[in-house]
This record gives sequence, structure tokens and C-alpha cells, in this order.
Amino acid sequence: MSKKSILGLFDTPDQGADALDGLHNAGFESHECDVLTGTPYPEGTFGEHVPQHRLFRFPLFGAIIGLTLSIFITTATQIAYPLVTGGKPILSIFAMLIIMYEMTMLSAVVTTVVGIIFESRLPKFNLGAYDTRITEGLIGVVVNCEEKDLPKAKKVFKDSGALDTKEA
Amino acid sequence: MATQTNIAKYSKATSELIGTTTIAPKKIKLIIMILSILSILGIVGIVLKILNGFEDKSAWGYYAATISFLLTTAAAAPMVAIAPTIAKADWVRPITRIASLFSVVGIVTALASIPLIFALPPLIVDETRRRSIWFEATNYSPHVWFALSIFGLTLCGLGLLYSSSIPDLAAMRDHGTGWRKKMGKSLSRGFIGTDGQWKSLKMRIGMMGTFYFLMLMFVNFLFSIDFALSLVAGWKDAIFPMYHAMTSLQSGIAICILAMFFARKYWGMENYIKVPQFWALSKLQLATTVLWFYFFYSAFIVFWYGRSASDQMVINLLIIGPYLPVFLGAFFLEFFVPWWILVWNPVRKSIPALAVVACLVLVGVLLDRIRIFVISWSTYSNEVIHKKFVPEENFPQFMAPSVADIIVFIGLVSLSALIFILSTRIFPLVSVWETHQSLLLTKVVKYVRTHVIAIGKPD
Amino acid sequence: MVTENKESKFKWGMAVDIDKCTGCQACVLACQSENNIPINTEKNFKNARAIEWIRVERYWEGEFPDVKAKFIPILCQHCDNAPCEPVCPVYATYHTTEGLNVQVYNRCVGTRYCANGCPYLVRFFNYWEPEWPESLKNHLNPDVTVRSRGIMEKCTMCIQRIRRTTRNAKKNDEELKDGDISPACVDACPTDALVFGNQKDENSRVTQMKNDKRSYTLLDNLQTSPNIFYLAKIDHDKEESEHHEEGTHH
Amino acid sequence: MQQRRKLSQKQINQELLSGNLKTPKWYIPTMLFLGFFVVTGFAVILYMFNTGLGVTGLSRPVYWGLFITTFVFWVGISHAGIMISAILRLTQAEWRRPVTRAAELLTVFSLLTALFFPLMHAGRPWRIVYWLMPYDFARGIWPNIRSPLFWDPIAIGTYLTGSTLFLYVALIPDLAVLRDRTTGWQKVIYTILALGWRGNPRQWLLQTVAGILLSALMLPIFVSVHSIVSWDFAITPSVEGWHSTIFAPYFVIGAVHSGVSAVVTMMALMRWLWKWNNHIRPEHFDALARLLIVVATAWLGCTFLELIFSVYGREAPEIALRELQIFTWPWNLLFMIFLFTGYIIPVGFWVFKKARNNIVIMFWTSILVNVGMWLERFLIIVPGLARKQPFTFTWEAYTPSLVEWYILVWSFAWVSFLMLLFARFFPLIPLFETKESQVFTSETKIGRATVPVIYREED
Repeated sequence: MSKKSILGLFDTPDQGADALDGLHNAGFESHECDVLTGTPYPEGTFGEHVPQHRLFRFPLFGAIIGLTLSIFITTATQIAYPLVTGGKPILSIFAMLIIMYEMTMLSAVVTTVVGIIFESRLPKFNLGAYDTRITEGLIGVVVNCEEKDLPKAKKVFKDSGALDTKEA
Repeated sequence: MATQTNIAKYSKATSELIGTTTIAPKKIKLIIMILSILSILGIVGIVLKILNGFEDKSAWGYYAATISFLLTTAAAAPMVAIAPTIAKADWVRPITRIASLFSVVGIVTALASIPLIFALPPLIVDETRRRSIWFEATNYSPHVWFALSIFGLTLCGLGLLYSSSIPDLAAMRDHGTGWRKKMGKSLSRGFIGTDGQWKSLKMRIGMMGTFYFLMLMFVNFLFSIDFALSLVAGWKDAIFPMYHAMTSLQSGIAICILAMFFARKYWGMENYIKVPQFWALSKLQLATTVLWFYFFYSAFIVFWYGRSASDQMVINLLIIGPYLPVFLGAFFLEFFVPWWILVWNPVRKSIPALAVVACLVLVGVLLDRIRIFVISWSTYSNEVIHKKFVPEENFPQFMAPSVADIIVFIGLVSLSALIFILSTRIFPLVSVWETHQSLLLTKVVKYVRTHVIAIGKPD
Repeated sequence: MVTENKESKFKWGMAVDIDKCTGCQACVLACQSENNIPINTEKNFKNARAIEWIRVERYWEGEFPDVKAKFIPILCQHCDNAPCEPVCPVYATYHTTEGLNVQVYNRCVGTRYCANGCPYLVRFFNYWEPEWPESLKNHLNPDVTVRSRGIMEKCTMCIQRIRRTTRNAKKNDEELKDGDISPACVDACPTDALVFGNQKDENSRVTQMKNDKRSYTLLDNLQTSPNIFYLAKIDHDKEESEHHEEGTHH
Repeated sequence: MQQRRKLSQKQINQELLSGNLKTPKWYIPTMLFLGFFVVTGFAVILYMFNTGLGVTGLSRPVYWGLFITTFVFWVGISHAGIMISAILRLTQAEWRRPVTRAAELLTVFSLLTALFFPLMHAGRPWRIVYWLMPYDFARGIWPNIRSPLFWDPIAIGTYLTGSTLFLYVALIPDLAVLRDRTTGWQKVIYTILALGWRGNPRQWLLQTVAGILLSALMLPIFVSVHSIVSWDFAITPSVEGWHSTIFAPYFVIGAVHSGVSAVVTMMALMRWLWKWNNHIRPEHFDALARLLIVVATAWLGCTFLELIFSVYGREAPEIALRELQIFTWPWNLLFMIFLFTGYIIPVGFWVFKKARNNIVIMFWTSILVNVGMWLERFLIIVPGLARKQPFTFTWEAYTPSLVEWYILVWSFAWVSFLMLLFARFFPLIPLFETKESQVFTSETKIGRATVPVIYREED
């Protein structure tokens, strides 16, 4: 049997939280359920499972790459064609520091952004069960489940006062 | 809105906090004894130094470093209370008192700097005016202005401490015992908490704070230039007063962290000074370590590229000269080690780790002060001061502190610690009225299925 | 941090005896024609864009009627610690092993940063494409590049002459003698105020003049360590009065 | 003090997307007007490329003039974005929310414009590739890492990339809103750009963490960029008035001063053009003005230090320069204008609460600040070159030519053009931050008073 998802739309956060509770009571696992909102709410507002992320590893990783690369570039380009300028040493460490710093930071920022997108599980252009009213303030609760469980979820939504339900 | 439980909370806080002035574990008494002895030794050391005369400037190098250390550390500590208060940060309320209590140390600094003012050479040396920021002003301008400004700063700090503790003194009047009750009565000057009194109190704290900040910058500016920079011929470094002020904030934060740590440990303030306060200060500490490197590098890169005779002299004398190990100590303890420790968020929330970092930073700042002031005072001589730069052959040798220097340092630090501890016998270590304000404005509320901290932001 | 290259036999330098300089501008003219420098029109001078690799600065000293003129020929000082070199982002200027500060026209993108770095103001920017009257076009020196607009140029110590002479000497297996090489300005100087030579040769005239007690370098507090040495003007009046004073003392 | 209005998300969408979902009436005429300057400006630049830099007013000692001044000016303006969005985000200032996007946008576009200037002022701009990056594999000569002019593209490139990515990350949720509201080709583009954003807790959590993490990363970059720009000048020992150690922090604080002022100008324009009175309120101007008073005073302090230390050495060339810069016609006029527009007039207004809350006054004072800040850069760069070293024989003056002035005008038109172009397709006020602010703020009653409350998540 194929996986299906169903979306229930609610007016207030309380109804959304009720629906999520209802789903849990009806035997849905928390990884099967998701809440869609048009704005961030405090963590755990809907009693949802607080997601874990590893975003902080990305900038660290990026910084190491950037630092290594910049040490290599600044050193290698100077040694490859040693030209004396102004009586400064060929490896002018104090000038190299600046470039190392900038490249480290650049690399850290780029990997962080990659990390943000990756950890947000984006891009994923198939929106699944979705409604444009979510960005207008409605709370969407989504269940991904076996097709046979759909009526059960729908009933929970109805009981919690859903304005509308949608399947995809 | 004030329910029964709330009133209980308030009165519990009041009695606990006022109790901090009277708790006297034996340890504190012992510490006070030891500190008193050390302080007396230190004062004797100062007297011996004065008897040796002011002619030999290099003998006063370590003394200047000590004064600078006290000035930068204790005088900057109240800034920890002032800056976040002006920025309306809510985490700062439990620690404003500890921070502003450090202004009493200003008395020690101001008095101890008097011999140094006498030791400072005049503007006109051998009938020729030496380079200074005073240009054509009268001969003893730096001496007079520094004396005025340091006493002004001290008075301003005491004023800040007093005005921010008036409601607490009123609380002591109502709930204290013995002489503290009497003192509370006379000092609180009839504060009963009317709307007008609160308004004028807040305005006074704001104004005193701003004024204190400006005075602190001014004192740093004068002290760093007149007592270090202008004693070295050819040292022209516009960022130096800012560097001095910044390291001063750095050590101010460090000493606050340390004081908070001890307040938790010996005064039982675990329920008032908590992780958020340490966390917030640790972020500031991290910022200052980075700023240390930034300010240092801004000057260094300019000298390194500029390479004129005086530029090179600055590097050779102050960085890679005979005091290189001291400089490296300052570099590692003010920047490198604390930075590496503090970048990790879990460390920033661990109180013992922060206390260790604070100690490291304080040692680093001390080494930095030794580097700057000992070099400046031992480089100064009437022959060299009028030259465009200090020639290599006039560079001083590394000078270890004499026994008198060490005694004076320990004595002055002990005296500062002593006066601080004694002042905690008068003022509650955590501000009572600000604790009440926190209780009133900050609470945990339920939000759908979770809890959030609701922070009231009046005005 | 002066880097003396030990491999090279040469470290070129020039000595300028201010006492001998009459301010006749012959050096300026010779340089102009040797190095294909475009003609400095009145307009160029007015816009302060004239290109003179060597210029004679004239300073008046004293009060009327007791006024003295002092002439200082100023050309690129070929500093060992040249402030112009490290600031170029593309290595268009660097220090050769023979102690010359050279400009690589091909590399130059014209940021003019080197000119800001130069305290002696001896670096010139081509604001326009250079132009010569038709009659002069065949007079250009074939050994010297004509610089296009948008790049910096400066005194090369007539590097084309240095190269030619050393090459010929090597070909003929001869030792280079002091005075074999001379830049155009040195050639043109009627009073022998300019002397060019190898500083590594102890006996060369330039080394001797460099070690003269009158010798100094321009703006020495910047510690650029130039390779052009100036010999101070002898002020006879002053000397006499000093003699006089000494006489009265004893 | 604050009139908070509860707006539904639908209302927020409607109000803030008003300029995106349909074209406002004033839009096309304005764009045509700006477009005229943009096109003719590019024509002038091409003319300059074709004829040579002779068309400028530059001369022998004054090799850098209006172009570099304008470069520094735009880099300075670019410091607005990170100042507002990073520092205020890290300090959790609630009032930052409506301004962050526009400020970041100003960063991106002003940096883009700033980059034009050093490149177009190069003698052979068609050859700059091997200046900007190590590419010359054939000859094996790489960029000179010792040159500050090579640090510049690296620093600005880092800052530009970083702030563009920062802008984009914070734009993703709003792109999803636009995706849901548009049809046709626009929807396709928004769909691709929104990357399939749905708004589940995971994505929102990452969005919040990203804001803090990227702010923390961008902050050091922000400081380094203008410091590096300042070192273009400061490391040169040959130019009097450039070789100062304070330049790095001085430039950074000045940049914040001009950048935040530019944000104020922009906020006033946003309020007037799109009628966003519900979102950009007088209290925002008030908060920014209070921030600006602090920044401006710190900046004035740096100016003071710079001036003091320039004459501190008592050297003739330096004094000659200051005489030209401050006392000689016409520089003295420029200096006075700089002092009055950069500090005295604006701060004189800002100390009054009424002026801070008056949008017309804020608009004009913020423009004055930027006039002053442009002049500041001009007064640093040009007089130093005009009075270079003791060779009085080669002292010169500088008058910018018409071409240079036109390119200056072009740069303003170009930045405004890009901003308006962006504003047509993307929301200038972040929708999700506005909505978040509705969720995270509330009110509570204490006695009879209504106190605004901010919710913070528990750690």
C-alpha cells in the first residue's frame, strides 16, 4: 500500500495542538506528523517533537577548509615566484593572516548556508499536502501514513475543529 | 495581581539578601584578617618606595603597572552594570550591585596614585617641552588633571553606588538590625517608594552611569597617554588609549565574573546569580578577547608596514624587545587561550570554567600592564625624551620586580579586596529592589503546549 | 629587513653632489629624450600631470637680499625598502637582484597606489595616450618601450644602457670598469654632479661618495634606505662664520 | 509609549506585499527618472574608459580623489545592514524587525556599487582580473598578498557573498508567501527560489538558529572589511595624515554612523512611499537615533584622537597638512561643514525626544550625516596627498572634474534603482519577522499599567 499524506487546517494554535494530541492518541508516530505554520512559534508549542540539528558542525568544517586552502594559496603563490617587494619577507605572515582570516570566514559562511539548507531538508519542490492559506495564518497539521489510516486522521482533524482537510 | 505567593517570595528575597550583610562564616573573618595584614605590609612598601625618592623613574615602573591594573580592573567593573542597564537588558539585574560595589576600590586606586603623580616627570624637561597631548599648557597640567579626574571618577562611582542602593538602604531601615538599621535610616533619606522617588532614582542612575562612563574613558585616556605613551620618545599610537580602555573593560568583566563566582560560593547567592548572568557576561568576555587582538593588530600592522624609525622602534621596544616573554604571556592569556575556551557554547554556560578564564584574563591584563608601564618608565630619561625616537642602545634591559614591588602589588590588591569585602557588610550583595523588579517583570507562562519566559519591558 | 642579494655582483647606485648642481636642467632634457617621455606641454604642467623622471627642485633659502637658491635633482631613489613596492597588488613593481626598483609595464593596471606610497613623488601616471609631433616620431629610442595610457612609469636608471653594456662586456669577456655604464642624466651633466656606479665595488666613485661625510639620503627618517646618495651643499659663508667663531673661542 | 496593534497574518501579507503584487503609481516614473541617470552614468563611465583617466581632475600628487572617497563612502554605507541585523539580532532588540531586510539590502547594493569605484579608477580596467584573483597560470605571477589592494577584493568579496547569502536565507520564508500569492511565470520563479519551503517546526528552528549563527559569523567580517579599507591608507608612511594606528576602529565606527543614518533615510522613504505606517513607527526612529547618538559620539572621540595624535609628534609636514585641512580656504569651509553636518547639527537634534520621533527631522538629519561622512573621507584622502612630505615644490591642489561628479551622482541613482527594483519583486519588510513579532510579544497588566511583554524560549 502506498504512503499518503493528509493536511488539516486550523484557525488557532490551540486547535492545532489538540489535533496533534489527537493524532498521537490515535496511534500515529510523532515522526509521521508535522505542523506547518506561517510564522515561527516557540519550540514545542504544539507539543511536537523538537527537531535535532547539526548545524554547528558546518561552520567549523568550513572554517577548517578555508583556513587550509588559504594557507596553501598564500604560501604557494609567494614561493612559486619569489619577488622581493619593499624589503618585506617573501612569506609576510602578517599580511597572510588577513587573507587567511577572510577566506576562513568566507568558507565558514558558505558552508553554514549550505548547512541551513541541508538541515532544513531543502530543496524539496514537491510540497505534498499543502495549502496556501498556511502562509495566511492558518495552522496546518500533516500526517504521512498508510492509505488505510487516512479516515482515522481525518476524523481526528474533524474532532479538533479543522476548517478544511486536504489529501495528497 | 500580587497574590499571596508573590508576597511571600518578595519578603523571602528581602530577608535573604539583607542577610548577606550579616552572614559571617569564620572563613570570611579569617580572610579579612589576612588581607588586613597584607594591606599594612603593602602600605609600608609604598612608604619605603617614597622614601627612596622620585628621581629614578625606572623604580616606579612596576608601581605604575600596579596602579594601572587596579584602575583598569576595578574602575571598569561598574561598566558591567551600567552598559546593559542603559541597553535595557533584563539579565543584568542580579549583578548590578556586585559590579557597582567595585567603585569603592576606586578609593584605594585614587589614593595609591598620589605618589605616582609625584613621580611623573614635568612637561618641561631641561628647559625644553617634551611631546605630550598638553602641547603648550602649563608645566604640571598632566599631574593636576589626572589627580582631578581620578578623584572625580571615584566620587562618581561612589555616587552611582549610593544612588542605586537607596531603595536597599530603605529596606535595611525597615528590615535590618543594629547599626545597619540606623545607617539605613540616615542614608535612605526618607525613601518610601513614591512614584516620584522611583522616577528620580532611575534618572539619577542613568545620568550617573553615563557620566561615570565618560569619566572612565577620560581617565583611561589621560593615564595611558601621560603615564606611558608620552614617556617614550617617538611612540605615537592613536589607538593606544582605546586599547587601554578596552583591556580595562576586559579585566572589569573578568573581575565581575570572579566576584559572582565567590558570591555564589561563600555568600550563598546560587538562587539569585544564575547561569544566564554568567552566560551573558561570557559572551561579552569573548567579544573583548577578539577586540584585544583587533586593537593590537590595528596598531601592529601599521607599524610593521610603516617602518619609519619611530615605527620600528615601537615594535622593537614594546613587542619583540626584552619584554617579549611578557608580551607573549599577555597575548596568550588575554586573547588566544580565553578565546579558544570561550568559543564553545557549553563552556560559556559552565560557571567554574568561566572563573578559570577570568583568572587567566586577569593575569594576562597584569602582564600587559607590566609590559607597557615598566617599559615606559624604564625607557624614560632626560637625555632621550627629546629625541625623535629611542635609539637601540638606549633600550632598557629586562627588569624583574623588586621585593618592594611585589609587596606593594600584593598589598594594594589585598587592600582593594579588603575594602570590597568590608563594603559587602554594608550593602546587600544583590540589589533587593532589582530582584523585586525581576520577580515582578519576569515569569514563566504557559504557551499552548509549552512554557515561555515572559519578560516585561516597561517604558 | 633589507634583503641584500648576495648572488649579484652589482648593486647600482647614484651619488648627487648638490654642491656641484647648477640647476641647468640638462639631465631632465637628456632623460626626456632617452626614455621616450612625452612632451610636457604647458597644459600638462598646469594640470600637474607633467612626467619628469628626473626633476630639479629649486628652493630659496634666506631673506632678501641675502637669498640663495638650492637645487636638488630628484629621481627615483630605488629604495631597498621601497614603500611603493609592497602596495602593488599585481607585482607590477618589485626589486631586482641588482638593487633596482623596476616597473613592469605589462603587469601594471594603474591603481596608482605605488605613487601614493612613494614619499619622493617620482612615480608618474599616464593620464592620456602619449603623443609626439609627427616630426619627432622617428626620434624615439627603439630600446625603450613607449608607455600606453593608464600605467605608471618611473626612472629605470636607464636599464637599457645597463643591460646593453653588461651584455657586451660578457660577450667580449671583459671586466666592467667603473664609469662604463652611465644613465642619460649622468652623461648629460656638465658639472659632473651626478655619478653612477656599482656600490659593491669598493673603489667605485659612487661608493667613495657614498662614504663621504657630506653624504645623506632623502627623508631618512622613513628608513626607505635609498640607493641615491646626496652630498650636502657646502655653504662657504656659514663655514667662514663657523671658522670665525672657533677662532674667537681659542 | 508603543502603540502595538495586533495584525492578523493576512493583514500583514496584504500590507507588506502591496508593492509586490501590484505596481504602485509612483513606481514607473521614479524608475524612469533614476534609469536616466543610471544609463547616462554608464555612458560617462564608458567614455572615461575610452578616453583615459585624463578626464578626471586628478594630478601628480593627488592620485586618488573623488572615486576613492566615494568607494570608502559606499563601503561605509554597507556597514548598515550587518550592524542592524547582526548586532541587534544578537542583542535581541525587538525593534530591529521591520528594518533588517532593507538594511541588509542596502549592504548588498552599496557594496556592489563600492566595488565599481576602485575598478573603474584603475588605469587599465580591462586588465583587472589578475588583480582580483590568482589566475595568471601562464606566467606564474600571482597577486601580491602583501598589498592592501589585494586584501580589499578578498574582504569585500567575502562580505558581499556573506551578506547576499544572509539576505537570501532570511528571504526564503517570504518567498514561500509570494509563491502562494502569485500566478504564471512569477510563481515559477518564486517556487524555485523558495526551495519548497513549507514552514514546519524544523525549518523554522533552522531559520532562527541560522539568524543567530550567521550574525555571529558576519559580525567579525563586518569589522574586518572597513578595517582593511582603512589600512589601504594607514599602512602608507609617506602620506601625512594617513599613517595613524586608530584608522581601523575609526573607519568602522564612522561606517556604522553613516550606514545607520542611511537606514534612517531609507526607513523614512519606505514609510512615505509604501505607507507602511503600521510597521515603521516613530519608536523605531527613536531607537535608531538613540543608538546613533552613542555611535556618533564614539566616532567623534576617534576623530579627536586622530587629530590629537597627528600633531602630537610636532613634525612640520604633519602640521602643514593640518593647517591646510582645517584652516586654509576652501578646506576650512569643508571641514566646518563636515563637523556640523557629521555631528553637531544631527546630534543636537537627536538629544530631544520630540525630534527623534519626528520623521521629517530624522530624514533630513540622517541625510546631513551622510554629507558629513562623505566629506570626512574626502578630507582624509585628498589633503594628505596634496601636502605630501616636505617637498613643497610639488604640493598641489585638486578639483574634481565634471565626469567625476557625474559618476558620483550615478552611484546614488544606481543604488536607489537597484533597491527599488528589488522592492518591486521582494518584500522590503520581512513578513515572517513581523509575524513572529506578533507571536512573541504581548501585553500584561501590572496594577493599572499595561506593560509590553516579550516571550523568550526557555533554555
